Amino acid sequence: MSALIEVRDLGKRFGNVIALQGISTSVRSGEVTCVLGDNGAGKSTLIKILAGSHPHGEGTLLIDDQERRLSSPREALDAGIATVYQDLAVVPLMPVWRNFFLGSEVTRGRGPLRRLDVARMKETTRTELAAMGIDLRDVDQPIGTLSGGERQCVAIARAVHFGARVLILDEPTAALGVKQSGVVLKYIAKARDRGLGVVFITHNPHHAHPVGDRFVLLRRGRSLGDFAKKDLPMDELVSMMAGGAELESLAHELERTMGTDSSVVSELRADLQ
Amino acid sequence: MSALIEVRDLGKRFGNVIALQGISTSVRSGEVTCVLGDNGAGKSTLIKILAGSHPHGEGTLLIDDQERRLSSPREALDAGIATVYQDLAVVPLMPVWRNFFLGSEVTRGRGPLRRLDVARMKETTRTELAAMGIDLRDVDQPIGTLSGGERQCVAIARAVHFGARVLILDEPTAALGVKQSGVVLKYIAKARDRGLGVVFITHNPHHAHPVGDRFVLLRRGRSLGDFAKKDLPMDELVSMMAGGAELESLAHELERTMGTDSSVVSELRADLQ
Amino acid sequence: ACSGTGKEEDASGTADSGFTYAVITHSGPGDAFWDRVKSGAEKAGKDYGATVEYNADPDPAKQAQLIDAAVASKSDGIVVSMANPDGLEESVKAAVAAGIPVVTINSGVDRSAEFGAITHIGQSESVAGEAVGERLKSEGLKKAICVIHEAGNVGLEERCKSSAGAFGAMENLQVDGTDDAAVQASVTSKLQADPDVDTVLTLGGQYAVDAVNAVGESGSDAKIATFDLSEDVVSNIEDGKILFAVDQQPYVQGFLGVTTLYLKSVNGNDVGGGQPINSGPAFVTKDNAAQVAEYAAKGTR
Amino acid sequence: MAAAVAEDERVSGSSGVTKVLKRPESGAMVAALVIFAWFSFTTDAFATSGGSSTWLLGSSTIGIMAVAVALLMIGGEFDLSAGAMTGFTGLLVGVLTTEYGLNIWVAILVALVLALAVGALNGVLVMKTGLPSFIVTLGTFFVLQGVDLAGTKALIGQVAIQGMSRVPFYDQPRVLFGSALHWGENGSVYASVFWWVAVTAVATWVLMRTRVGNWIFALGGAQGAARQVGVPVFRAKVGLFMTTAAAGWLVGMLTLFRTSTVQSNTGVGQEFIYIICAVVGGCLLTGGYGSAIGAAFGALIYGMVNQGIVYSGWDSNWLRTFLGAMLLGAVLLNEWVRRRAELAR
Amino acid sequence: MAAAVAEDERVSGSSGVTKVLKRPESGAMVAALVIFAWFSFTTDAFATSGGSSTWLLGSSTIGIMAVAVALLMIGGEFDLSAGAMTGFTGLLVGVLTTEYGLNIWVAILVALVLALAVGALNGVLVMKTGLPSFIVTLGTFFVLQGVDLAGTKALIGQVAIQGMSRVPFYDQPRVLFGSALHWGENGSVYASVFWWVAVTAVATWVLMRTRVGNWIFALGGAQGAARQVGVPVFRAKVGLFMTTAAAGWLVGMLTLFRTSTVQSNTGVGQEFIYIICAVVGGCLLTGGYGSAIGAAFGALIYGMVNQGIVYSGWDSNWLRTFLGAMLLGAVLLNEWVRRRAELAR
Ligand SMILES: Nc1ncnc2c1ncn2[C@@H]1O[C@H](COP(=O)(O)OP(=O)(O)OP(=O)(O)O)[C@@H](O)[C@H]1O
Ligand SMILES: Nc1ncnc2c1ncn2[C@@H]1O[C@H](COP(=O)(O)OP(=O)(O)OP(=O)(O)O)[C@@H](O)[C@H]1O
Ligand SMILES: [Mg+2]
Ligand SMILES: [Mg+2]
Repeated sequence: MSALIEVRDLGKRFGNVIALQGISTSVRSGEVTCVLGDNGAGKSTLIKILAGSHPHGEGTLLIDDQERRLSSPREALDAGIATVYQDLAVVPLMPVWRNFFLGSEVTRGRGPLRRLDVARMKETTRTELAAMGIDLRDVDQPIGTLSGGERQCVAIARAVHFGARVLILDEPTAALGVKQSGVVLKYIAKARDRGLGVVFITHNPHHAHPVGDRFVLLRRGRSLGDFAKKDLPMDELVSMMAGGAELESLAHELERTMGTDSSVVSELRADLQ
Repeated sequence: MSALIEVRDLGKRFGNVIALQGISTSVRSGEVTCVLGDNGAGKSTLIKILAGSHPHGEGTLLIDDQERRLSSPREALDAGIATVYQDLAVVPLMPVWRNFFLGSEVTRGRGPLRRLDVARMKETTRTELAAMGIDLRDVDQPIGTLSGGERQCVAIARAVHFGARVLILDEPTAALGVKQSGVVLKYIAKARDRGLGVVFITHNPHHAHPVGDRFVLLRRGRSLGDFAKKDLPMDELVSMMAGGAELESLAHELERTMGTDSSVVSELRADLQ
Repeated sequence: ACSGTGKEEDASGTADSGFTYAVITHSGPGDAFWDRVKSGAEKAGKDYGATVEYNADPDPAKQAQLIDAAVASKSDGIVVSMANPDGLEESVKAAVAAGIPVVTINSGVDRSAEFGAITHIGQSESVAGEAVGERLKSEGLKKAICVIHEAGNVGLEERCKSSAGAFGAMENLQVDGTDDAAVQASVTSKLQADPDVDTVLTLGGQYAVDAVNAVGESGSDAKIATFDLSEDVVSNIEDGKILFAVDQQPYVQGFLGVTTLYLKSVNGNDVGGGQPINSGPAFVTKDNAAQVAEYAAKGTR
Repeated sequence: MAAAVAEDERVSGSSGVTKVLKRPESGAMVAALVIFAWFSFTTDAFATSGGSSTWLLGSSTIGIMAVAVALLMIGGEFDLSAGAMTGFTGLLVGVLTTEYGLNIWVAILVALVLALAVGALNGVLVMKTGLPSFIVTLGTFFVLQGVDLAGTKALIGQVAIQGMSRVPFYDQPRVLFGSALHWGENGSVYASVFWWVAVTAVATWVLMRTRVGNWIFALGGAQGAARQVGVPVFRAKVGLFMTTAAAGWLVGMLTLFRTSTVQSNTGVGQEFIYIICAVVGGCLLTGGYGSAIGAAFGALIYGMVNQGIVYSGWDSNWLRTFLGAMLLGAVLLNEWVRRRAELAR
Repeated sequence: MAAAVAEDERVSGSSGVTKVLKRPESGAMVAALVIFAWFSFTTDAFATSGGSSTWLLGSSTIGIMAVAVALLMIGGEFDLSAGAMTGFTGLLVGVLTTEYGLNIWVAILVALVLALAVGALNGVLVMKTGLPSFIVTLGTFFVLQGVDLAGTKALIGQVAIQGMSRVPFYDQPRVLFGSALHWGENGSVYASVFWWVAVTAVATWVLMRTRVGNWIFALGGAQGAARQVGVPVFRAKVGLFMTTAAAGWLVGMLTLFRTSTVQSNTGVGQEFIYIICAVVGGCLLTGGYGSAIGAAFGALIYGMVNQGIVYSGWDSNWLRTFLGAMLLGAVLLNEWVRRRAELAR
């Protein structure tokens, strides 16, 4: 089966800052591609290119085997790519339900009487959020007054609701509690089962490994490789993410401060094995 | 030893939204108080009251056994309370080093010739960030162009650098990679050892348990209790955070989608035992 | 009503006659010429024990609204300056139809009778402009600039246009009248750029003083003439730095306007007998400057 | 977790009244009422049929522009050329008909097309160059102002249109733009008042009930985010600038056909009045928040104060001072009402 | 991880030149140069000693205000009363000395104190009410405008100060505010030019090298964040408004003592010119970004264009059109330079 999205030797620079260089990977239907890497490695930049938010610099971007250069998120959305941005892309002063449907509003009536179907949009927003375990007091409150995690859930619910063929999630679980994180992982699994291609960014190998099918590792803007799940067991993934040796020394240090029985340390140790 | 900060029956409402109600806890020198809870439980709101960013509604707030009502973050800072906000409190267009020292600038010279000690501030910024494992290309670049995690690290490094007696951290590790998270946990342990009182908010029980001394659990704006570490083993903490029964059913569901061998599921299961 | 803010020596005035007159002009805020019209009208009101309500707006649509407002509040008479008669036609006719006596002043002489006004007092800017143009020509001057301190003001444009008509080679110079530094700089620039210019005509006393500074600075020996008076203009005329000033006697226009209405109210008189009444123009030169200096200092000439 | 059907325990009761008072326009409404009451009691003529005609008329043209400018402002942009545009279109029709004998309807259409073109130019320049609209439209404002003055003078030799009423078919568009309904003793409701109401109604409908309205709020609130979720930012912004230009054209026609004249400086300096009215009506200067009704009420406040001062017979030298004090009072009241509503239980 | 001492591989080389070009004012500098070159070549008198005196003079008073307004704008606020303030202080000194015979130095001091008080009032109102400064200072602007006109009229019976030069000791402050250095054929550099340079230098120092400067950037960039890290937001903002008022006083004195007269509408309408100059000089309207030098260059551009058009002998009816086109050109060039610099390797 051919790839929904494929990138070859992709690069991007901001002024004299080289944010990405020589990245190659692909997103396939029914697969979850995890993008992993340190802070500032360039994950969000890669995602923004796929989502049409930044045009890419060098390299080629293929969508459905056609060479493309996305110049606006609208183009990406029209190609069936829905994205949850790390900075969430919400309009703080607007009510939750308007944010949820922004750019994809539901209308009824025709011609000059074509108008927003407010009741239906509110209802959908409420139920989609409730399904994620968020029961909002009022979908009419400005989204800027929601807590960080609540906002995150709105963004995820929106992308899942409108995601057609590819779903891109940039650190969706970062601000979330254990329960909500579980729900998001479930969503990812469901989307994959429905045949969507999913791109999932996270710092948490425990979140990445169970749902991921392939893993792209970035470091300082370069790719360390594109691995299939079978080639990359959990422990190897963890050590690659944290950079082996450094992690070892960190565990040492923490051991001194916290004692060997500390679970951070034992967790780290376990990961290193 | 008396508490650095003590709150009794604290409450806060925004218009007709009741964000907090009847919260009591304390922050002691050399102790880490963890605040845990679901998304939207009111953790950030509590923290903002302690940091002087919101005045509190009902209840009393004692700092050094004196009843206080903080009306500005300056007052909190002057009382030795440094905070890392979840939304980071940085000025996007300003260079990294100016953000780092904002409000506590280092100057040299006297009288009308008193001026910023730019070289020293830049140097300090660079070294403090390098100590967290962030090597910036250029401390002169606007902080708005940093990655989410890099920005988070700047905010943490700043609070640690200026923290005098109390250090408050609102989900500092959310956007961080494994390595940087470890560094932050180390910082927290170090600060505690130096005799600071630390308030630490996180969704990750694996981060909270090893460093925490007491645990405040919030749910829907109310306190579920204030526990000492010895009264709250890890597994109980996890199940309280996620709400026992719900977690159980989630594990079930995930098991169906991902198979029993999935590590998310086994992790959940382990936590539930 | 708190009219009569000008300095009045006789605070007593006459007993209140109970009349209210509206004076509505096309002045912009703070215009020195119209300030004297206002002073004249208010003095007349005080003398006759009548209330004078002065309002102004350079936009004909808004000026028309002010007339409508005077009709709605049942004024005993309206004094109006018609810089743009077309714009006021409807409102003035409505006022006349409502039985309110109307007197036109300053501009709009040729439409005054048609709209049903009792009479017209003063002459249009064009009469004064022509007189200035001819006088400059007779002084043997060759090339002039006319300094317009408010872009698109109908009255100012009219002054320049008719001066140019009578004079010949006259060019408009648009300046920013709210910034004296800019006025002075622009006039200096113009004089430097075109050394043939031997005459500067300004349209307000204030700008004549700026022009005096500019001429001094540019090293040109251009002559300066101006519309309207002020204390500083008079002293500059006495010093020979300004050739002459044309005085349309705005105070007279305001005073006579109200007087005409008052006579109509108390005695049914139609002053002027259907003919316009002239209020000027008078030229103030070195010869007669001393006589007007005192009044200019009081702000009544 | 089951959706909470019952009242959420974390929300204390909130009545319907506070909900209304929370709307952006609520403060302006209250302020308008207070000002109306004040002038009605202190002056004789203000609340009569004749008196109210004058301030309704004065408010109407400003109100139409204020509503359009409010839409633009909610969308995060300014248009400083809006005032000069009213003069430009009026002059254009005047020159084309009185000087060149063009059919009056054709002239009106030409003016509309040119206005839309200028609006589109504004929008395209803003979007393509990334310059703030404040600067771009200021440029257009200056250019238009010069064209109004020099162009008119060059073509007809004077700075005001004269003899408009002798143009053939003058009466036809006059019915649409310049006529009045008479009522009461000497009251007249001009066509512009009806246009004002219509424009406000349509703008409110668009803003609250259509997709485009949703986009406008998003554009002003967070343009980047709007772009990321696929709002056609470019088209929407250009459309907003064109709407403002069209409103300028409408007001130009209303002025021309009521007074039968336009001057080369008509509308200059008004651009800020429109912005003021929008802000008094509850729009945020930074965009993303506001309402069309609010802007209409802002214009009503401005119009009432302006005429009310005249009816009060206060010395016109102090006009600006009174105006400033009253506007400040109105926005303070406005803010106070909204805060109260937000803190209300 | 060791700090990277060697060149970071993720940064491609960047020269010193692009670093300079990245500054907010770079574009305005280039635009000023281009405009200077243009008028120098196309007109005879522009670059002569006499010619340059005039445009320096015209730029200087606007420049002083533009720099102060730029500081305020970087701090995230507007001051629309800045223009009227220049007239207010000038009139005050004129009235106090010519009419009430107050000692001229005392009068100057009284004017400064009153100006600062108005500035403080602006600041306190903005901070206490939470209203946008655009609206609050617009209110003060209207109030001042009325006071300028009606107050002057009531006190001295006319609308402009007369006979200032006969006031005792008039020559003393005149040396400070109104004198000129002569050079070249007929060039004169006025005191206001020196003041302009001094104000720009001090403002730049404050902005770039002091704590307060750091706060100003933060206030405009993210007031909430600034407050959270302990910046004294209230004091800093009020201080900024007082600075602008003080600049207004300075320009009032410069005008009064050079032309020996002030009129009641002096400065009205100038407030936007200041904002324009600041924006042309690279300040963001939304605050948080800009420079004092940039604003000074913005004023220089405005002054040069204004006078250059006169030197070119173009029909001055088109003045506004030329001005608009040139300003637009200048900001476009400005933007282009800055973008180039940002994309430069
Ligand atoms: N607009 C920009 N201008 C300049 N540099 C930028 C810009 N956007 C991103 N960068 C730089 O590119 C690098 C990659 O950023 P990116 O946001 O992609 O990192 P990330 O992998 O998502 O990190 P995190 O895990 O912390 O979110 C960062 O070092 C950042 O400083
Ligand atoms: N300014 C405000 N106006 C109205 N409601 C608010 C405001 N700030 C917070 N809230 C509400 O208060 C509740 C608590 O918010 P808070 O940010 O404290 O949650 P939190 O525990 O920090 O959640 P998270 O883990 O997602 O960050 C939320 O439901 C939010 O909607
Ligand atoms: Mg990222
Ligand atoms: Mg939070």
